[in-house]
Amino acid sequence: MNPHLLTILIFLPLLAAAVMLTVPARRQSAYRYIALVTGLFQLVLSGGMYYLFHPKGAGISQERLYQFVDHIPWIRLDMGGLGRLEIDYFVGVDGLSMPLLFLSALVMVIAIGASWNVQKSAKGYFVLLMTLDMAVMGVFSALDFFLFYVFYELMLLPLYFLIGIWGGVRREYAAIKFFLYTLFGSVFMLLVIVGLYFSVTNPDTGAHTFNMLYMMDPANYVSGSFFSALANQELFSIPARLLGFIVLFIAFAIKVPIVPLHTWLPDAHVEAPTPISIILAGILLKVGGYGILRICFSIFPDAAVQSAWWLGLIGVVSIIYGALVALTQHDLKRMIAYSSVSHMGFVILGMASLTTEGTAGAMFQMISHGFLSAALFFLVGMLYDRVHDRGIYHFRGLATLMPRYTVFVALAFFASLGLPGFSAFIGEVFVIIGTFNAESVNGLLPRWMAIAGSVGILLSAAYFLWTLQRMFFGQPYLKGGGAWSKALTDASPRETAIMVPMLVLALVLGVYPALAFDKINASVLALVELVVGN
Amino acid sequence: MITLTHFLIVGACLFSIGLYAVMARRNAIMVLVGIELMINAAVLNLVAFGRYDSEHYGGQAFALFAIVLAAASVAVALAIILNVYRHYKTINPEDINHLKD
Amino acid sequence: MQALVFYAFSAIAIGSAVVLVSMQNMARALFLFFIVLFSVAGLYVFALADFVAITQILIYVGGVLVLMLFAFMLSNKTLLDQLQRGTSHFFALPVWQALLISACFLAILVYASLQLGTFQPAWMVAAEAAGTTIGPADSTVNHIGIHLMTRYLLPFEVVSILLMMALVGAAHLTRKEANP
Amino acid sequence: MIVNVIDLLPDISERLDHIIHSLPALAPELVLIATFVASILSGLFADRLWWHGTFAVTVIGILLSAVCSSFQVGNPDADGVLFGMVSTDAFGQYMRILVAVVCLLFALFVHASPDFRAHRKKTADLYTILLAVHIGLNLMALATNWLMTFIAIEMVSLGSYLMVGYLAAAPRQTEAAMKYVLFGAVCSAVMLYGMSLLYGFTGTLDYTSPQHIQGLNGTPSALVTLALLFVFTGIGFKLTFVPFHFWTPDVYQGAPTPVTAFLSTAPKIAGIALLANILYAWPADSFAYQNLQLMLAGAAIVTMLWGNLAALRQTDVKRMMAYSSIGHTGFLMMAVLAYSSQDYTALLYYLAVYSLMNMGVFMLTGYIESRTGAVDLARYDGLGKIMPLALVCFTLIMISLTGIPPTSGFVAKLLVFTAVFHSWQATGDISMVLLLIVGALTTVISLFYYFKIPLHAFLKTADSQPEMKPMRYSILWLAVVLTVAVWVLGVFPDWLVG
Amino acid sequence: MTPDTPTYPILAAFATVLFPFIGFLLSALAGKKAKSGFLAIITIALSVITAGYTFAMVWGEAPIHAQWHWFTIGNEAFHLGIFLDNIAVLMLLVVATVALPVHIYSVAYMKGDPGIHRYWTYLSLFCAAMLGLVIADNLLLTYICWEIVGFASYLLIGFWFTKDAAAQANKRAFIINRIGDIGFLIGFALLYSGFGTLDINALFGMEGLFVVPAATDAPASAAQGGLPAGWITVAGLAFFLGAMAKSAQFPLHVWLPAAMEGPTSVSSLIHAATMVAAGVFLLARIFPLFDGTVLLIIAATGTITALVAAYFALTQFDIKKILAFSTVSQLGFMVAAIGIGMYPIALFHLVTHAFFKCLLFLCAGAIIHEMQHLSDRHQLGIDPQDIRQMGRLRRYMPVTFATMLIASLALVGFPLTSGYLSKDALLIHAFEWAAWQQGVAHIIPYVLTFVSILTSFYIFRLLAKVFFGPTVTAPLANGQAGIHDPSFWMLGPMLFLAACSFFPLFTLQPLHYAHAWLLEGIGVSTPWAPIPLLHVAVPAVTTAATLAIAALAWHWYVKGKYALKTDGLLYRFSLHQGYLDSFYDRVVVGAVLGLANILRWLDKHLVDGIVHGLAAIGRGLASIAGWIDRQVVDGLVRLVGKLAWGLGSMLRHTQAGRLQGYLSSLFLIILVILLYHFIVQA
Repeated sequence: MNPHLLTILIFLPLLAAAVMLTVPARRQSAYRYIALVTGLFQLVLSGGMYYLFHPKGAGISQERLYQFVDHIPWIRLDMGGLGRLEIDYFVGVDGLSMPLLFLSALVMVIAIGASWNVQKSAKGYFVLLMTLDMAVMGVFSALDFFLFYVFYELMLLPLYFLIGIWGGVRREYAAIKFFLYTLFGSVFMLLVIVGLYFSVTNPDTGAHTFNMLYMMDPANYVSGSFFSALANQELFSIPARLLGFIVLFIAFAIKVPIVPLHTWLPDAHVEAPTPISIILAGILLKVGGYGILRICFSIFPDAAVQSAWWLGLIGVVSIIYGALVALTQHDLKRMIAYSSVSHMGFVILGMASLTTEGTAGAMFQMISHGFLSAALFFLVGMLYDRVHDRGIYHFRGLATLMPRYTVFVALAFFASLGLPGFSAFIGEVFVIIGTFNAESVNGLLPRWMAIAGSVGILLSAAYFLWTLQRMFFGQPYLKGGGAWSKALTDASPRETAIMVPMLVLALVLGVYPALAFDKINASVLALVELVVGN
Repeated sequence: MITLTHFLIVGACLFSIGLYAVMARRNAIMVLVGIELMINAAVLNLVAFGRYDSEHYGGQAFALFAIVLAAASVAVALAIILNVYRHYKTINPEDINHLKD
Repeated sequence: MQALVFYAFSAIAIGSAVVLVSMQNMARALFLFFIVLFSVAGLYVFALADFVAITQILIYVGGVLVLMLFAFMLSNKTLLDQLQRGTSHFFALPVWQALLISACFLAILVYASLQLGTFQPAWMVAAEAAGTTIGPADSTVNHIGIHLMTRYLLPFEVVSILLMMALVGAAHLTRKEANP
Repeated sequence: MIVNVIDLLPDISERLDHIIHSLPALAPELVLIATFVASILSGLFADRLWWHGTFAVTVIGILLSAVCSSFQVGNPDADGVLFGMVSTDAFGQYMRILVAVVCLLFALFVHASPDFRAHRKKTADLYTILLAVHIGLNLMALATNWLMTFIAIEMVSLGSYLMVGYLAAAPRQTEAAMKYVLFGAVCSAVMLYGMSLLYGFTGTLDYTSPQHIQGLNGTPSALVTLALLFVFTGIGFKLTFVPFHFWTPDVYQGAPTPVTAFLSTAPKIAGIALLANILYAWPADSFAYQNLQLMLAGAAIVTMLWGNLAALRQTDVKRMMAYSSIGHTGFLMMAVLAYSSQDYTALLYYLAVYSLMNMGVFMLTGYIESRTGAVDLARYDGLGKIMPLALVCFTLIMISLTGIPPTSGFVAKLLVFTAVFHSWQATGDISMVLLLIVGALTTVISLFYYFKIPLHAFLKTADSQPEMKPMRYSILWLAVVLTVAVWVLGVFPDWLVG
Repeated sequence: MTPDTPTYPILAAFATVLFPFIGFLLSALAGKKAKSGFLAIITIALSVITAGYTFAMVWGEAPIHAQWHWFTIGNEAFHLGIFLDNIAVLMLLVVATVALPVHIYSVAYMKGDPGIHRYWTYLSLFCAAMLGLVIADNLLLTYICWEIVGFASYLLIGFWFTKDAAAQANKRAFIINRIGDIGFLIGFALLYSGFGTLDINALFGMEGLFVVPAATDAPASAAQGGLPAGWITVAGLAFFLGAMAKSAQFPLHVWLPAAMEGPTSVSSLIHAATMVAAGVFLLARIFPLFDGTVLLIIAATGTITALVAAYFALTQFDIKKILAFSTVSQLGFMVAAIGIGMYPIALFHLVTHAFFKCLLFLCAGAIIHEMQHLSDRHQLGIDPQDIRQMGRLRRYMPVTFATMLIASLALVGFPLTSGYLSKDALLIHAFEWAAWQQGVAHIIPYVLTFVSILTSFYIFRLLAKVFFGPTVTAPLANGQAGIHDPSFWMLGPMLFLAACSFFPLFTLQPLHYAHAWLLEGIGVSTPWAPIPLLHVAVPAVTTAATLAIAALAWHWYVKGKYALKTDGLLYRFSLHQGYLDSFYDRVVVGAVLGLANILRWLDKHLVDGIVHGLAAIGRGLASIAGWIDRQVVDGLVRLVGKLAWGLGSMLRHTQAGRLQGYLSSLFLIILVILLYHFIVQA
């Protein structure tokens, strides 16, 4: 009946890591093959789950509508007067998490492929990568807040080391900056978790609980408790529920990242090795968006509605700000990092609209950005591998030297700037449509936000095309001269094999978005109903 | 009439003088002397209060323990100070500051 | 008369203490410390704690002071030089902060003492009213002995261990290193 | 003048009965006293025959006393034992077990430490001192009487001074010992003065008695504050919270590493227990309680900030850990403030985990120092490649110290946050919120310096290969066990608390 | 698809789009092997056949609509569909018919280019998207094709990507088109939010939500729907913005002259005949949406564009630039026609224009081709597109001259040409409309008439200079040039298009447009009464003016009696295209980049500024310099980090290692607490 597929999916990498630990360090290549096999197995498994996933499984706040559920009691602590601490191992997927799980598996395979040439302590590298893999899978499937938090934090540790040990020149700075930012957000999230724990009881046992689904139902809140909607408690003269929402939002928004909290991202991206950039952009940023939908919106719907205008504003500012800053970058990777800020702004804007179109668009944008940004970072990595330089001004006329590479770059750029036929277009268009709709559907966002957001689409064309023109067109001219032109060989078969599936996926999803929308739809409807409906 | 206050004020004076010695004297042994003065002040307080406690003799008993403990700690402290002297050839706490931020 | 003697003891104790802490000469300072301890022991007697006073003299004068003198002798090779030097600057400038702080403490403690005199704690009033204060006629030694063996049995025993430990430890520290 | 004993003490037989009935409750201490004596004897005689003699006696004694304590966990004796000198309630009994564990780890650590092994005056006396300190710690955790408190604190303090100065092999060790002893003596003198004032206010030394609290309520509040502040100078010295922490970095840095490990754990356990005992001996509506709570909350906030901020600048690992332990003290105080008579789970868990982590950290520090001579962070550069196991364990413990899941450090923090939040909900005391926020904030700050270890060990590379001294791995294995424990207890915290 | 929907036209229309798409896919897969262009030509030829079939089946019949489920968002289903009405099938046919000759022409024209395989790939992609654009049944699909068309245009403009100018031009073209796309996007998003559908038929069809207002002032939102009137106007303007960019309306026209960096065959197909007309097509498609305000703006914009572009065309020396401005100007005519409510006439002009403008470009291409040969052979290093280098070409290239003359006459609207029909229809309706509208609206027809005179001038200037005038190029002058008419593969398409530029294709009555089958098929009733006088006066005046201008041009350029100063303000303004490029570069691009730079600077320094400020307060004046000196990067982390670090340093000072210092600090703190308590409590 329940073959624990999800649990296998989550903990398989841990098993792989354990196996790796037993392999002696001199057998360098064994690690990457183990990792690849694990990644492929996960991909197949998650693909199978994606296929088996029933589109009507809305999930969100009802356990019976989740699929592949594993629900086992985990920690039962008797805390005397504080009651019993109930923590479950509770995982399951719905339309919000299923596509992201598949995306994670895919991006992981790509990252493993991109790590093929890692020589420096390969054992440690792949063990950490596998740990990260496990944490990522866990985050997307955890339904117990405690469990979620554990996985959420567990992601940070491998990343810290992966950036810090295998990164670029200023890797230590970037690693600690990344870590501090995220920890800053998550520590305060912990306080909110504690508050929620005391506010919510399990209706069956009467004990306090970390179960997220119970937290979504206002009936489960203890009357008079801190986060109870009826109690109207305040702290520092801010309503408690709004405060909780803001804290959680900030925690996730750092991950997304939104504009005032984004400065870790360019540094982390620039310093991280290529596979980690891919994972960062492809998966980790999605954790932020996912968290906002799964946790902020679902647990604090009232506060979400209250602050939708501000979220929309943040989204718009992120879109435009990120795009404008991307325009001035001289480092290709940094430019792409800022473009991520801009693109993730659409996710925030779409969510803030709280319409089905906007939310589904935001989900779609996350998926699309997942592999497109992975592709972009992979492309930057290809260039960097060859000449160890990423300066936009240091290259000219690459199209003549590396035609196939140029085709990949051009496709990835155009896909990212929202050319129809590619997935990003669908995401962005429906975010814009949703934002326009918001005024007539729920009146949360004014229409000018949609107009301002669409300016971001324009700007993204500007910086991508500018880069394309600057680096790839014109007569070849390289900063490194002849040595570089020798080093700049066209895409190898391995690289082609990695790039093609991503671009094909972008194309397939762009042409037939129903592949994703069918799975997302029910959950988005349920979520919007949950948030706006009451 | 010698009231409680008299004792307390004498105790307060001794305590403050001890405090001064502790902070100001640049000699570890003199610091110890200052500490003893403070302990004496406390003991004086205890016996002064203890006059009213004929049931448990708490004050006087405490005073006795305090004196004994003071002696023990002086012994330990002096042993340590001697060790310091062996290494530093001084017992001025100001000069013994290798451990610092 | 009694009061006069009390004041005299107090004056000697405080005065010697003041001089003692301001003296550069260690040997003289320790001698003054001896005087302080004696005077305070006298004050204990005034507080009807004769056994404590005796203990004070025995332990402090007999034990602590001698220890200190030894330590001083062992540690200060330039003893003779310093013996020649008298008290120099009474208010040495670098220590004015210490002086200020102790003065403030003195003020606070004196204020507290006066407060305690004004608002005498209820239990003392009750004891005075019931007449259960210790009188000059009470045999404190007897009482203390019995209490040490009953009520204060645990501290008493523990202190014995403590002393043993201190002995072992101090002996260890000062012991010349054994031959390897 | 002959006085009949019966006249003086008409109820002497009841008193003797009481004493005899009280003794079983103190069985662990009695075992320790016996061991104490045995250790002196074995130090004098047995060690010549068998090198491990005193060590074996000590370990057996501590184990026995721990067994005695754990047998007693089931039957707490809330009423005072031995005329209200101590109270062996359930909380105190858990604390005794915890103290025993820490003492045991310390004994093992000392036994494995090459510094002590090389000590020419042997380590037998150290074990003797340890046993006495163990008794003192137990009594500190159980005491309900100012006299007992004072003696217990003095006992622990004196023992600690001796431990710090024990080796006296290097100038710094003696310096640390001197600073420690002088600072400690001053603090205990001040505490004594404070206790004398409290005695004067109330006429009793038993601070759990109603008379005591009545006396405090009847005294002008400024005086109560004065006396409490003085008393807490002594307790604060043991707990190392701000502003009584000044000695800590110097002493932790200077002391032999096993001793530092001991100082950063055992006295804190007992001190926290003492703090909790004192705080919750008084009713919540009394002035003394509120005043004390306010002071402690303020001190906790300042301590967390001070400890963590000051740690940022440190380059010496032990010194850094000293500040870290100051920061953790603040956290522990937060737990104490949120503690109420039944719910000490969070506090207990935090203490246990904290002790394990700190012990582990110092074992690793000691191990690394002994092998490479590295005490400064700069010399940790690139060590991760040379000593992977040690540094991986170090990193894992650092993660736990920071409070990142899935470690027990995280669960401990979570439990404390939970308790504080609950307390805030119950009382509406806004200082609890401040505590929560500062606690969270300092967690982020602490990341900065805790991660200096992996930063230096793994992220940086060394210019030159350090010289490696050969040594036995026993400390390392001990540390590995602790690391595993720290992580396993993080995933399954109910194994500890259940 | 409902059961009674005729299947074959739908299939045929679908096939029309599919063929070029298959061509695109196969070429893309074949890569460098697809040099011959065979695939592309075959597929487009098949398209022409199916398009013709579709046209035959649908023209004059009831519209056909078929759709298939695409995806669902929330409760809204989106469909992929084909909507065939007269407009769609007309456009389908025109696009396919123009595309085929250009394909054939390209075989010879692009021969030997190293990147020719890309050329065919892009061209097929363009054709597929363009054909898809015209038959799409909903705005989302239209938008998708609209963008892909722009993308293909981008690729083709930048076909010679190693040329910097080409790389610049395609970027500019795409970005300006993007501005329009945003307008389009906003427009249909607004419609969706108001009406919950994007289906063109449901919105603008016969029984659509928007009733055809027929150029009345009645706002279209009289139809049911959720959009307030103001937003309807905004939506209309947004769509118009889209059309402006694509159809190169002033001031967004600047990309089109720059786009001449692409191959000339591309210019003829994309930047003259089809893609640029897409804007006009879109406006016609969604015509019912526009209310009076929008229509007036459209009319005004179209008129201004027509005028300005013609004015710029007067002084250009680059043959392709002149034609490009001519295109812009003609597009302005079409847009103005939309603005006066006469979208059938706009479409009519679109169709006629498609043929003759395509032809003009092909001719220009032939000339450039030959000039390039000439330059190469004699190593002259001249710019092959500069008309100052040409002259007397009639001798060498008579057929080319003939076809170009025909196209030019069609452009100026000379009787017997197709251009005459459409332009007259346009001008006459403009006058009638102005009479009906009253007031300043009269400016529009007069300006348009004036522009048609200007048109005559610049095109005759071109002809005179190229084919007759004196030349500075020696080989041309002495008859030794050795250039000739192009080969049959180029001439054939040109002749075909020249045939299409005559009247019989549209009506058998050469002097009056009223019976053109095209207008009958998609005609609309006018709200005003026809003014019979105009139907005679306007053709007469314009024809007369054309003849006069022709004579003037002959006199000035062939005879060399040029009468105007070349350093006048107006002249220079025209020559430099109104300095618009510099304006965009300096002001618009400069502003965006400036803002971006400011933001980057903020990103780097603002938070630092906060750090510095706090630090100054916290640590006193003495250390400000030190703080500023230290180059901090960014971020709150830094702020917190710096503060923490600073505090840590402060705390460090307490830890100086001196025992008595510690004790003093300790007692000082205790004292402070005590004093506080004593003061508060006493």
